[in-house]
Amino acid sequence: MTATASRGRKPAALDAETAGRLRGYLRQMMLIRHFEERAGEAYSLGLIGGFCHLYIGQEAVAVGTISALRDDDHVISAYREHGHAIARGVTPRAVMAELFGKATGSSHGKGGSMHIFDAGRGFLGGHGIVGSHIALAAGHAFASKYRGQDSLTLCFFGEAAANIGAFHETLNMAGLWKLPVVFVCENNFYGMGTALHRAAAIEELHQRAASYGMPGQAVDGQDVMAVREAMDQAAARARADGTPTLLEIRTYRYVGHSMSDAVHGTYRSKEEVEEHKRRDPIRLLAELLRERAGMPEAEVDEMEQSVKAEVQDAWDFAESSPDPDPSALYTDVYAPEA
Amino acid sequence: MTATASRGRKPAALDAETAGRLRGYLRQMMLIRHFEERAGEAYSLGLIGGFCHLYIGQEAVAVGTISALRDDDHVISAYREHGHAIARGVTPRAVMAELFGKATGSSHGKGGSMHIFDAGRGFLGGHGIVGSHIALAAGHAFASKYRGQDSLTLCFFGEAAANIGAFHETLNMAGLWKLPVVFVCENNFYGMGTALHRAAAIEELHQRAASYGMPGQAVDGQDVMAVREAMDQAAARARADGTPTLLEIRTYRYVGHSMSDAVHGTYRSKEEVEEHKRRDPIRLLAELLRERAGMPEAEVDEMEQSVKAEVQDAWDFAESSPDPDPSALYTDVYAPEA
Amino acid sequence: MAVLTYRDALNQALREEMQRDDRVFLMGEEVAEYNGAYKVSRGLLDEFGARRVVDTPIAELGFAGIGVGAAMVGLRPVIEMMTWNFALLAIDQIVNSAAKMRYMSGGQVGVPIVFRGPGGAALQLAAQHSQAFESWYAHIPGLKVVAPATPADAKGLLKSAIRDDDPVVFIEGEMLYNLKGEVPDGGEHLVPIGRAEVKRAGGEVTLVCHSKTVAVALKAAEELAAQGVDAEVLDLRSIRPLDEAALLASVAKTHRCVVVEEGWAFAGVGAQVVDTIQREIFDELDAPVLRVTQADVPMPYNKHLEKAAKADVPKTVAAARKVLYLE
Amino acid sequence: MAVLTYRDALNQALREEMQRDDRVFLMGEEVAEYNGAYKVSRGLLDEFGARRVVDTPIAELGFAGIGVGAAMVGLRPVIEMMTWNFALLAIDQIVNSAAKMRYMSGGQVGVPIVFRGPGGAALQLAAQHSQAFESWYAHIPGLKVVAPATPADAKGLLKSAIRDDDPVVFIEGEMLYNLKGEVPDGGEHLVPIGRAEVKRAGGEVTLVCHSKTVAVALKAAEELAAQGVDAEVLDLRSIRPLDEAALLASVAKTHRCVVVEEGWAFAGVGAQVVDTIQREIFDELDAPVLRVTQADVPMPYNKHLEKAAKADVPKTVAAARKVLYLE
Ligand SMILES: Cc1ncc(C[n+]2csc(CCOP(=O)(O)OP(=O)(O)O)c2C)c(N)n1
Ligand SMILES: Cc1ncc(C[n+]2csc(CCOP(=O)(O)OP(=O)(O)O)c2C)c(N)n1
Ligand SMILES: [Mg+2]
Ligand SMILES: [Mg+2]
Repeated sequence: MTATASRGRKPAALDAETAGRLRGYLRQMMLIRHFEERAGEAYSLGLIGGFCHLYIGQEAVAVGTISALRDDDHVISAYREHGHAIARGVTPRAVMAELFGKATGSSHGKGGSMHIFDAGRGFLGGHGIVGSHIALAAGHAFASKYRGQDSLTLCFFGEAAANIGAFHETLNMAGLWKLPVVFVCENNFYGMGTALHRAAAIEELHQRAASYGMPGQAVDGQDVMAVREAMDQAAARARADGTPTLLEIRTYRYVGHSMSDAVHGTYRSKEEVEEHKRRDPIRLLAELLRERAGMPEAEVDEMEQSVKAEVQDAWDFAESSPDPDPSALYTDVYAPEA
Repeated sequence: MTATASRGRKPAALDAETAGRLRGYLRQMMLIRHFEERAGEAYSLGLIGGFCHLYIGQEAVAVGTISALRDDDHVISAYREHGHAIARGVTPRAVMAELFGKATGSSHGKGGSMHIFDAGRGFLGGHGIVGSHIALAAGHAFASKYRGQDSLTLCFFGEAAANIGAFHETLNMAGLWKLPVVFVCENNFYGMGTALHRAAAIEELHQRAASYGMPGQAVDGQDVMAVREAMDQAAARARADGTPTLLEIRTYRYVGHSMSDAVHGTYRSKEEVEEHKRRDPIRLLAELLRERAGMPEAEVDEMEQSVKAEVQDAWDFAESSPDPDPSALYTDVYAPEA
Repeated sequence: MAVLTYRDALNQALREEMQRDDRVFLMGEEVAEYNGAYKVSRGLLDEFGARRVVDTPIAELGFAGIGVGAAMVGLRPVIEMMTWNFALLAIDQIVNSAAKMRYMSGGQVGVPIVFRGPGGAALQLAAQHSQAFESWYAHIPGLKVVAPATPADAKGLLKSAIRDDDPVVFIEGEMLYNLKGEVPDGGEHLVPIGRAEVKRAGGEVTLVCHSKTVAVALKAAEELAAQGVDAEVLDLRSIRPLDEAALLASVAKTHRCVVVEEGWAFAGVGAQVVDTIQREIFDELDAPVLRVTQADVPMPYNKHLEKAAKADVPKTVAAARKVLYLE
Repeated sequence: MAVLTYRDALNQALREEMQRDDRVFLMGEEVAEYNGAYKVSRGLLDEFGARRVVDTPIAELGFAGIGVGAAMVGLRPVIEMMTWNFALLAIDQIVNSAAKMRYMSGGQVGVPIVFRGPGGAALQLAAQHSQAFESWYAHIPGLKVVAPATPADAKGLLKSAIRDDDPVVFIEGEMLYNLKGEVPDGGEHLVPIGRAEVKRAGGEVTLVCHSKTVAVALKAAEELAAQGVDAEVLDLRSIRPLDEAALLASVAKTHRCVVVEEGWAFAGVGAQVVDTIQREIFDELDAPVLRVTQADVPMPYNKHLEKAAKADVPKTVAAARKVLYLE
């Protein structure tokens, strides 16, 4: 199960449905990319505070997996989750306003960048302790199964999280009890400044699935179709009988770990980053659509204008939104008295 | 690496050195067995309090592994550690006195059954939180390597501990850094009342070694020679370049989990226990010595008398020893002022 | 009213709430086939099946997190910690996930979960198995913390905890499981969280206690009565929220107070009790508030040392006499 | 005396102690090649190599345990927690292993280890990344807990902690790393653990503080001075052992006290300070001791809410005026 699913496809013309779908992915990926670029800008202007972890370079992972979900599924992520939230349909307005700490933000300004929640869309955070939300994901899946539903939970985490206890304990129980989770290990090869090979005793992390009696697979995370294909198979298994899957999706972040971390120069070279950018998931998909669905260049430009407008609208909305009322300090600690 | 090392041996006569060594093992195993039987008796008489976890049935694991050690190696265990301590040379007097809570006990009466320590013999506990001491073991091994020594650490834990985070985090670091630990997972097929297959997503626990880039092996734990052989190989790897090993040594406890747990009837049947007793490690070794070294029956009887006397002496010593002075309550919290 | 053990009172609470609400389930080590390490869940597997009574591997962090995750989407998990000593491994999920979720999601995601199990010292279990952590959990906004002393309170508080929409840390007394007491009949015996109870009325000194030290305080009050001192025994029952009104009312009446608790002294529950009293009714106090706690050492195994380490009746009587300036 | 930042003072302490004693090593996430998430370990990999400056995977429980294990056999590990929030995952090793080892081994096995890293809130890091846990660790016998406020104390206490034969929880102020101050020269600048320091002498009210709240208290004392009130600022520096003598001496002089701390109120460090004062010098107190703490809520992200949640100068001044019955 180690072969990436993208190999050996021939450059035949895409059918209309597929081409349409892929156009949708392209726009989403462009939206996420542009959103993150502007978030970075807002951070430098002091409009966003705290920690802010951008998703630039990894867009195909969020879009390729989340596009396979149903409304009744759940999504949960770590602190690098803006892209996952947007792919799940949380509005750029709600996400940007949260980053700005505003009352109109998805968590009403109390969560910030690391704690985006949208319960209505089944988007359950935004968590800041590495690995801990992996167990929460299994809990959501436990609840699906408990209720006799065939919904699943999609759980994103970084490759560095595969070395922490919560990963192991959770995957064991998920495998043992067949909990319908798709564990997506986004392997961007670094956890902060630590390269994968300096943190994990084996580099083929998907092989750890064998310890937990579940399928594991390495996937090319810059190829949105490959991601979607692997996700479809994993989702089918999860819905069929709860079988969880560990997908190790290989990708790369083009930016620093957080806003205070340099893009390159400390733990990775400029050349390495440039090398990875050559397989930019957005460009790859745009080229594919051009070659195999005859998408005109102008359409990409249009998409670009449209996502820019959408993000500008989110920015304006966030900027003009009010701060939470001072009384909000004391609410939401406990449920309101009945 | 899953084949147990005991297969395919022919019943040829043992050389004198081997026979002598095995006689030593036999006596040690008988000593541990008898010690534990008397500890159980003392517990029923109220001479021992708290939790008390006996090692009866598993003796070949302790003796087969610990016999391979050098004085400068370290041994660490969980709460079922009387046998490990005795095999390591902690005197039955010191262990029994500790169980009796006496000032002459190995931990001066402050530790009890779960916390036997004998720093002089490199026996570093006796720990009560499942899995946590696995990390301590890696720390001892880290220190060996730090100091440029080729000593190793032998770490005992139950199969149920292989599902907890500390196991995973530690084995990953041990594999990554090549820390000279022999991880001995004593698979007695139950963690309290929970059967292995109800707790672990895979039953071949030694396979988990693959996730950590280290060798793993299943071993017949009722065959002391097989245990010793696997241990020798693991020790050689550890001393050569620090390579850790995960040995899953399959054994069985003939008694309940602790003194309040019935031998059978709740989670395992009488038949199952009886079935396992047919491969009693002490009887197997005595038979082997009879068949292949011509050991006379009388010698076994003599050994039995001698271990009985030794344990009776330990009992008498423990019983007649004083309680710690009341002032001991306040010592050993911090190092004495310099 | 039936006479039940503390254990059976807890068992009844679990059973009734599971009958009442299918969203309630019990998860933990040995809770199902073994009927619980301390037999609190006896018979529940038979009655409710493996869907709702779930044995786990030894993985406190993981199954605590699974409980929190299930609660986030509307189930009402009861997570058994075999003892609270082991919950240190799960404390990240209790403090960083359960306690924070509602707040950091801006009120969107609540965590109606109960973490329960025995706390404090039993007999000769030594340093790693004899710890009382209620002050730790009570330090954390977002959590509620209760620690019942009687079968009636055990049942009534557990039912309230299960029905509560927020995470509740429910600390049982490891030495109390066999304690017998009257328990009001019927499925609606609810003891509200956040309400202390005067377990014995008196006028000259207030003995503040909870969980296992309630029996210590009652016994001390008897001895004090024999010495002519009329002590009131106030059982906090809930540590967070603390029933400040009941506490202050009692001390405003007696003007003297001793706090008796199982845990260590430094920043323990009693320290907060002292802080509250002196802040709110400084002028009512006729003597400093004194505290009886575990000796400031890890718990020793030897039974005499262990006894000397624990809060007990003689120490409580002595402290009460001291705040009354009787010695 | 050189002027150093708090960060560089810590760095010097590490460097000097590593030069002095080969048994000392530093381990944690990003401590080596990255020079530390907060750059406290800058240059140490270059100077001491990968044997003694060790980057770990994200595995707090595991590497804390490896540290404890190494200390048990005579090394002197310094384990960096990237922040104390993540140490909740390792707390079992700190509390159940490090703090208990000497006692439960009957004095045979000590654990000379330092766990260090930033604690408390920085700016807008929200609920999971803004917690002050000193009261938790100080609750535990077997641990020592220190929290320096100045570069000089940071250096002197870290050196003492590394030389100490027992486990020390060393909590740095995440907002203090850039703070500059004079630091005595030379490798033997040691600040003893367990000794508080009067950071400003005064006669009318004692402001008790530690770590980040020392600056708050000093600022408040200035404002109070402008209002004609002469405040003394007592920096605890060590939380466990607590310098009761210094505390009582100051309050016995001023007769009034306010405790200012970053953490939550319930059973916080201040509660223990209050307990100590009222128990020992009840009759010296002219007013109840008041406390300024974080609001009893998880930390919000929004900057205005966050500011309102924190202990600050106006709240401290107001509390001081209140114990002086000025309002
Ligand atoms: C338990 C814990 N330890 C440390 C941290 C600090 N930290 C935040 S992100 C991070 C790196 C995680 O890397 P990875 O899992 O690969 O995810 P990525 O950032 O690459 O998306 C670290 C060490 C934390 N948040 N939680
Ligand atoms: C973290 C933790 N959880 C639970 C317990 C309670 N407990 C003690 S022993 C045990 C079973 C361990 O089984 P295993 O590891 O197979 O070892 P065995 O007892 O069979 O030797 C449990 C659950 C504990 N001591 N620590
Ligand atoms: Mg990564
Ligand atoms: Mg077992």
